[in-house]
Amino acid sequence: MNLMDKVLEVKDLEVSFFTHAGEVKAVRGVNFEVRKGETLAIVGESGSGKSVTTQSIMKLIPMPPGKFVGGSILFDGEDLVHKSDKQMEAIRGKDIGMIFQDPMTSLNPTMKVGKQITEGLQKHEKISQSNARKRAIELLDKVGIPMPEKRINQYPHEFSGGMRQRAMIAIALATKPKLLIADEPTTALDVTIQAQILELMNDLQEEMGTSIIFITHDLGVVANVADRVAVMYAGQIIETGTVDEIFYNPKHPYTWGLLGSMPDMTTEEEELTAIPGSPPDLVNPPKGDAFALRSPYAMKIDFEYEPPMFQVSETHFAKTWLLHKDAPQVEPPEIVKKRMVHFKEKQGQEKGEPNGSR
Amino acid sequence: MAADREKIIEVKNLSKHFKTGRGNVVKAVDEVSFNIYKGETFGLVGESGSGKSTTGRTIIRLYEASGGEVIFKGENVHGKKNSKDMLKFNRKMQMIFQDPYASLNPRMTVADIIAEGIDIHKLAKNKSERMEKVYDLLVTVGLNREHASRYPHEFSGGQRQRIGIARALAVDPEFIIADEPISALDVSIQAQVVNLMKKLQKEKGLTYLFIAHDLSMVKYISDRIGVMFNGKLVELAESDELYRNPIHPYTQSLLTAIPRPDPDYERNRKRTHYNPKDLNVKEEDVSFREVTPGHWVALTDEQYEQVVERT
Amino acid sequence: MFVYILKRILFMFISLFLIITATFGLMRAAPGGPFTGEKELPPAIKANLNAFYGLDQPWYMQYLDYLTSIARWDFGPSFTYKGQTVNDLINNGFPVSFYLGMEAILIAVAFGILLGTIAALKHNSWQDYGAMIIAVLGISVPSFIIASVFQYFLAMQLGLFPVARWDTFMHSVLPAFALATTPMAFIARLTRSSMLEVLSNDYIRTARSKGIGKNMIILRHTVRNALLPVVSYMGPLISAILTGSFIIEKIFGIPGLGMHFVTSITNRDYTTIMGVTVFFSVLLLVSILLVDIAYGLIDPRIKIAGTKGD
Amino acid sequence: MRQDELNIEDIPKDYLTLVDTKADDAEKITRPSLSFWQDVWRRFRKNKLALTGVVILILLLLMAIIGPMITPYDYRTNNLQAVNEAPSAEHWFGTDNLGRDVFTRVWEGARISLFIGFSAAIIDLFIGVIWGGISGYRGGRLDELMMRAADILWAVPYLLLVILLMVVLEPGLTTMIIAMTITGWINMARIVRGQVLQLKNQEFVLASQTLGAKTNRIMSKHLIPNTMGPILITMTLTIPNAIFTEAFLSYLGLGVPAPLASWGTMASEGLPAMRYYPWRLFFPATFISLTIFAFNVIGDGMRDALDPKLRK
Amino acid sequence: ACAPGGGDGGGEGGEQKIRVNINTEPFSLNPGLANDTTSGGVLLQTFEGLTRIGKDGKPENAMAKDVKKSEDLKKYTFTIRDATWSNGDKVTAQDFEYAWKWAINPKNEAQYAYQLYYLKNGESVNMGETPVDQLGVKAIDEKTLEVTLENPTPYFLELTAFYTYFPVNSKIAKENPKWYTDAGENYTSNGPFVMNKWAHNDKIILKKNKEYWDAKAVNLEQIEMIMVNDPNTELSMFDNGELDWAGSPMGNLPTEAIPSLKDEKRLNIEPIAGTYWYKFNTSKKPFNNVNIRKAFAYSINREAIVNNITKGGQIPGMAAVPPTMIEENEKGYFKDNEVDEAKKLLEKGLKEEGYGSVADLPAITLSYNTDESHAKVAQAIQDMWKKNLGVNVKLSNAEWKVYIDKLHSGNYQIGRMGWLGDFNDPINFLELYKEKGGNNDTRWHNDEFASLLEKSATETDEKARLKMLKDAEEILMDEMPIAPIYFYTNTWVQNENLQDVVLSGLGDAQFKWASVK
Ligand SMILES: Nc1ncnc2c1ncn2[C@@H]1O[C@H](COP(=O)(O)OP(=O)(O)OP(=O)(O)O)[C@@H](O)[C@H]1O
Ligand SMILES: Nc1ncnc2c1ncn2[C@@H]1O[C@H](COP(=O)(O)OP(=O)(O)OP(=O)(O)O)[C@@H](O)[C@H]1O
Ligand SMILES: [Mg+2]
Ligand SMILES: [Mg+2]
Repeated sequence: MNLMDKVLEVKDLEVSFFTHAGEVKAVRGVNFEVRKGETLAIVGESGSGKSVTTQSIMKLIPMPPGKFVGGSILFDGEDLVHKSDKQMEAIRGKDIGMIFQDPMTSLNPTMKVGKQITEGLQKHEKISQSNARKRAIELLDKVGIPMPEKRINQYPHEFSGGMRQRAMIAIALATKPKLLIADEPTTALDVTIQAQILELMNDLQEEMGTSIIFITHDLGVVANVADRVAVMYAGQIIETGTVDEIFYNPKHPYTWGLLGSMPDMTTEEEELTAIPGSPPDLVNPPKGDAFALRSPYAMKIDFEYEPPMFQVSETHFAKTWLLHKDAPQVEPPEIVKKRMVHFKEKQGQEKGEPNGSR
Repeated sequence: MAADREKIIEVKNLSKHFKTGRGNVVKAVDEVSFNIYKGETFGLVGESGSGKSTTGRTIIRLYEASGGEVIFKGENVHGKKNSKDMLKFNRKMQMIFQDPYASLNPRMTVADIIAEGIDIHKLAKNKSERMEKVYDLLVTVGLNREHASRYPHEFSGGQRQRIGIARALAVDPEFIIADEPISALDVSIQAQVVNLMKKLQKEKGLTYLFIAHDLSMVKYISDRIGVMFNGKLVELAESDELYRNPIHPYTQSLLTAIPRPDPDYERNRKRTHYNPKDLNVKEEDVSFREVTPGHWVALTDEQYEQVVERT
Repeated sequence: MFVYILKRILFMFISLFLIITATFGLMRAAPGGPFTGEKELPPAIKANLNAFYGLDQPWYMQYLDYLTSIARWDFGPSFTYKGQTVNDLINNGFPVSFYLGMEAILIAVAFGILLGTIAALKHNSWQDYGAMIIAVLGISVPSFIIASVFQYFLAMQLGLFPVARWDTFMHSVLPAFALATTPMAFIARLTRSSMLEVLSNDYIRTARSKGIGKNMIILRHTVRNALLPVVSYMGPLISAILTGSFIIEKIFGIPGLGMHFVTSITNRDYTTIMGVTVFFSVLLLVSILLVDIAYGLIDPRIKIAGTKGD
Repeated sequence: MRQDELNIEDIPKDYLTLVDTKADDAEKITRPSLSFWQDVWRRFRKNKLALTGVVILILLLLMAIIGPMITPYDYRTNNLQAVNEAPSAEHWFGTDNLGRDVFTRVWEGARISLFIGFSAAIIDLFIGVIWGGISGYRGGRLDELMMRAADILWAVPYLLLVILLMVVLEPGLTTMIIAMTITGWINMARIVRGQVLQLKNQEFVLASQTLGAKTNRIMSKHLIPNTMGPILITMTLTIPNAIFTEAFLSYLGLGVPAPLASWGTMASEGLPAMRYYPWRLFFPATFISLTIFAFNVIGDGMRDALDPKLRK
Repeated sequence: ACAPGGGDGGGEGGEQKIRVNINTEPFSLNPGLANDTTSGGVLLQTFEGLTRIGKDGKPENAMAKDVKKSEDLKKYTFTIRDATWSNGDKVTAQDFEYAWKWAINPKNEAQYAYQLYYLKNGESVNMGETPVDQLGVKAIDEKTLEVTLENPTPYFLELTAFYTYFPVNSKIAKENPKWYTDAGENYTSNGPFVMNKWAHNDKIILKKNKEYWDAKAVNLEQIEMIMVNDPNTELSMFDNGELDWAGSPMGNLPTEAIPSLKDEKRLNIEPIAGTYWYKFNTSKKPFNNVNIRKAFAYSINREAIVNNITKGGQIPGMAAVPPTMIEENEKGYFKDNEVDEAKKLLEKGLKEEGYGSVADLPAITLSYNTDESHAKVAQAIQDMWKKNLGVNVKLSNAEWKVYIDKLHSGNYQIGRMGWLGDFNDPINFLELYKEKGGNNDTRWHNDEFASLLEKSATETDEKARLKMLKDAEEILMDEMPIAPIYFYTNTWVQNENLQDVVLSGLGDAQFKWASVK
């Protein structure tokens, strides 16, 4: 892949919130990049810093209490961290669009939907009222909302959840951004509507060549949309790789836990492999490997030293001591083992027919 | 095979209509009938707003039914009852709520939350017995004694949901309605709750009405599943049967929409869309009928014949 | 909607009836009558007066009389001001009170919202604390002290405004401000807290993500939503400002209606008490209804009819 | 990062052995256990402004107790030879129109005003919360009935009510508190009702209902504790209101009889003297403002400290 | 009134216009209906009775050109002067007859009808027992008015200057019964000024009456009477040049301002016919005892009160009738602040009533109607009684009507009251205590006192009559059902260019002769 294709590069990003309780280290040294036209999925449990990371890119973190502690965010080669609010206003909505988690609360309840779509357009493009309106109708139509001429004059509460989320997508796409950040866009929706929206985003991406950062903790959704996956835990990326590598050859015990906890339609009576316990406190992050306390594969070193990113393949990295050459060979859970077998088979096939992505 | 099992709940033609402004009526639940047998898990799925929660809440009488009846162990729940009967009923039937944040009072300790049922039903003779019960319940749901004096905000979602379960268990219910107990949880901790519910069912012989819109989880936990659409029950079958042989087009679309953590599968997935308008079916023509034993579907006569022919 | 308003109007009549009844009862139970004075009137004169005003009738007849005449919006002659009817008093006084009240409400709303908005936007900065101190002063210093302070400093020392009376617009400035300070302070506090709440809403983030500038966001996205609590405060405020203007009217010598609200009671001017109470009650009830309707207009989610029970 | 100190290539063997993590450990909460109120207090303490408010209030209360004792004067003995004297070493806050020491009277008045402020707030709180709570929770007809009753009470001329009370009851603190209570609670009831309407469909309330809880329990355990924020804000407004209503009622003859005077009375009496003897207005008015300032910042602080959104 | 600074701005370059404050809306500007000082203050400028209180404080002929009294002082024959109403109509004897009969007619709501009870059959007509035409007033012809009285009333010519005795333009009043509710064509008057505008609750504008018979004497072209019922505002407006007069008799000065006004030598003080007193409820223990009453009355330091509290030049009151009526009363019947005597009296009284000592005396309640200045005086006296007698006194105040009700029903121990003379004669003060009921809240009665007053009514000899009244007053002061505190004064500041405003002993202001320099 061509290095020039990088749309976004996040380096050693550290973001903290300074609260009454102390410094919440929400993002603790995150590195990733997004290339043109690809979809990067970020997964991880609630509170692991997914939203903070992506909102940092847009500089939408409330400051105070939020603060950039370190690192840089290179967008088109420019560091966003040091940009002023005014400068960011020109980038937000134009070059980077964002879809938020909760369609129920992310739209202004007292503003007509059409207005909410055209607002950003009118800000970034010199466009007349009536043209903006036309564009809004087009956009609503494109995201699959019937009778858009009528719908633009309605208020969000007159839309169903799915429709609201589509309206959000229309808002984000209105200015054809280079990078689209979708923060759990389907979590609140039911599966049928979720599927519709995923299809829609896929179509739009193909049409416009947008890069997407897609946040979710639903691995099913990830499997559907992602080219590459980053798994976050306690403010850090603990594993990253192509979608196949993460799903069929995961290396981090947390990723194993994630995969194990989702039944698929074939899962029978056996117990689901739950990840026990609760996420670590980010005010006093645990020493060593943050996941150690909840991991059945914890080693003594995990409680002392933070693991480095071990490279598994050209595209696959994982942050666990288990990958150390001297570490004991552990048995991943059954489900994961099955997946690994599948991966080996796949790799075998791929040698025959290279570059077998979609 | 179902006939000889003991019915714990019979829902007969249950309706719940809400009056909204301008004289409109929302038929949130419209003539729904089903039975739940002792010891089983009955899953209820359907799209958002299809009336699942309303069904559950009407069964436990958080809402008064607009029509039909709910018979719990032979007694009509919605019959006129004095407060003593209601109390007894409240002990036998309990509910676990969707939102682990909204369903625990942020200003009460975990012990007080769990003991609320004990206090209301006076199940403990004294303070120490009450606390013993609370500790037992905490252990039952996989938490520990120290958690009793803490406040909900100190817990993660999964832990909170388990506290909610402990609260429901405190009064020793026989039947629990779980209204999307996992939807608001992060996938990685959903399993915690589901495992716990299964374990409790085994140990205490509980019966569940499990409401969700995610078929994969429902299928995993349920014995039988009902599918709701727009206030009506459109299909009901044993879970394997429903998965193998979905008949109603909505069920089909639901099943094909479930994303799986499997990129290869996802790449090749074909989704069936369901739009009731496409089908051109008049609502009056549709009735709920048994296609194969234990498998019920809302169909018109015509469709029914087609289906019967197929099988 | 229409049916709802009709229903509310029906309720208004019931409330009004109860208010009239309660006021009548209280009024008659209060010691002293309209003709009680230092020098007790000769019995003959008292009897004449009672006959003249119908006070010699049994109480229920008087009560029915009041009810029927109130139904005709005829409040009868004033006991105190001979030859003037209560309707005259209201017709003369209300426009003045209304003008003053509206000016005060305008000031209170405009400055209150401004102050509250600034405080919310500069949360925990000196602007916030400054606005907060102004608000606290406004709440803790009652209007009559403010009025005297204004009068002394702004009118007498600086000569910016006339000291008192009701004539030109300039005459209305000081009383309106004096009347407005407390509600202004309260509105500022309300606005601040609801603004803070609105600013923490997800849709503000959405707006920012579109690249909308700070000021635009406030203008388009927050004010309208933050206004709801202010609007719900408006109902009681309107009536409070109109009835509470007594002291301000007294200090500034303004011929408003607020004065009658108090003097009619101290004079035991029965007809005026009833008339003014009925008038203000109607005002209160109507403004509460209007506020409820305005609610629906400001927030499209609220269907006014759907607010009560199910 | 610690691994710098560690030679990745050569990690001691025993470091790379699995250890048994107990399931119990996984559920461990690393934060120290704080009760809800401890937590509130912890956050409240961080709020400098609110703490200032507490300090001011404590000082005021303290002075109300000892203030009158630290001067050689009492609050009522006249000294017609020394009327309206400006503040001096002898009379720190000057004297009033009967030659009484304003300092002594201010602190004597503090007792009344603070007592009135507190008790009015507490009583209004009590009635308002119960009335608004029941009205909001029960809803329907009862709600309509209760709120209309409040409207009516609000519309009936207050002065008439007070005059009648004056006849029926002996003047004094109790009567005054009754008089203030008649309409004082209405605001509170309205606010609480609004909150309860929002809260009553929360799942934790429903949960309590399914457990068979009665209105009483739901109100006291669930609804009211969760309305504390707005209740506190309303209370901070009740207090100044009470202080001046007291002055008004005393003026009408319903309250504490002269020569006892509250801050409100002293301020009202001092007002006409503003141009000539400003200290007679300045001191009581300042202390009223200080009290209200203190209550406001404490209220704000409490609200922030109680806000579940800020709690994580 | 030669004050440096202040009160300038007034009549703008000698223009004959002034602005005064009358506090409130007058209750009625129909002389027959008026019953308050505000109305009186306006009517005095616009109407004119048979007599007018002259610059010297004595009644002089006004509408009457000539008065003839009968021997027994029971019949008065007035000859009406050639005068016209402001619309040009003639003022006739019928206008007087009409006005008086209208006011006494029980069908009309005249509260002050009792002011006409001096006329023959006055009371019985008002009670509806006698037909109205039996009232002792008769217009013999256009110019002759014959008045018959019930009793010889030596001060009758004072009364005819009072507004209830003013005439009314009968032609208009008959046609238009609501003539008095607004300024305009129908509102005609016969005094030096005529009402030009009446903005209710706001202001009244009087213009010089061109038709007035003595128009030559009238200098002012316009009087603007505003209604601002706040003493501070009134003074502020005056200081700001928005008023030419602030303070009594039409308005009020803030007490707190008086010392500084005095220091600036701007303040005018004039005693008036009014007494501020405390009433004892003689029907209740312990004030059924005369010695206790006296003890309380003697132990008040009136000097201190008027100097330090009221400060308006009031005169310490040791008598009931103000010195404007009986000059010697400035000295009074007892000594001010006589503490030793008071103590003795108290001891004696307590013994008589069976109290062991002061400590056994239950706390006394001193009542007053809600008012800043009453409160101050009450607090001072409370302190004096405490210090001088060792008596514990509780204060109790109430809203005016409630207070009146309390006093009238005898539900008090000591109560404040004041009396301002209606007409310039001591009887007006003394007759308040003549009977047990009515206005006599003290419930005190003394046969000798009553019979002295009775006899004075028929006494035609002025000197003898005065002696009787003084004797009566002495009894009153000896029995002490009331403790006088001080005699009222008028205090005001005025534009230094305004001159010749005449204040009567009753405290009324007349602008007839006034002018702006
Ligand atoms: N405004 C804030 N103040 C304090 N802490 C914050 C704030 N916003 C986020 N955090 C903390 O930062 C951490 C990361 O939060 P973030 O929202 O990024 O999680 P997430 O991975 O997006 O979770 P979810 O899946 O629930 O959206 C959390 O511990 C959260 O408590
Ligand atoms: N109290 C209410 N008043 C009016 N309408 C209501 C009320 N409660 C629910 N509804 C309506 O009834 C319908 C069914 O709602 P319900 O909550 O039962 O759906 P659900 O299947 O549980 O949806 P979800 O999956 O989103 O929880 C919806 O259209 C909803 O808007
Ligand atoms: Mg997030
Ligand atoms: Mg639901």
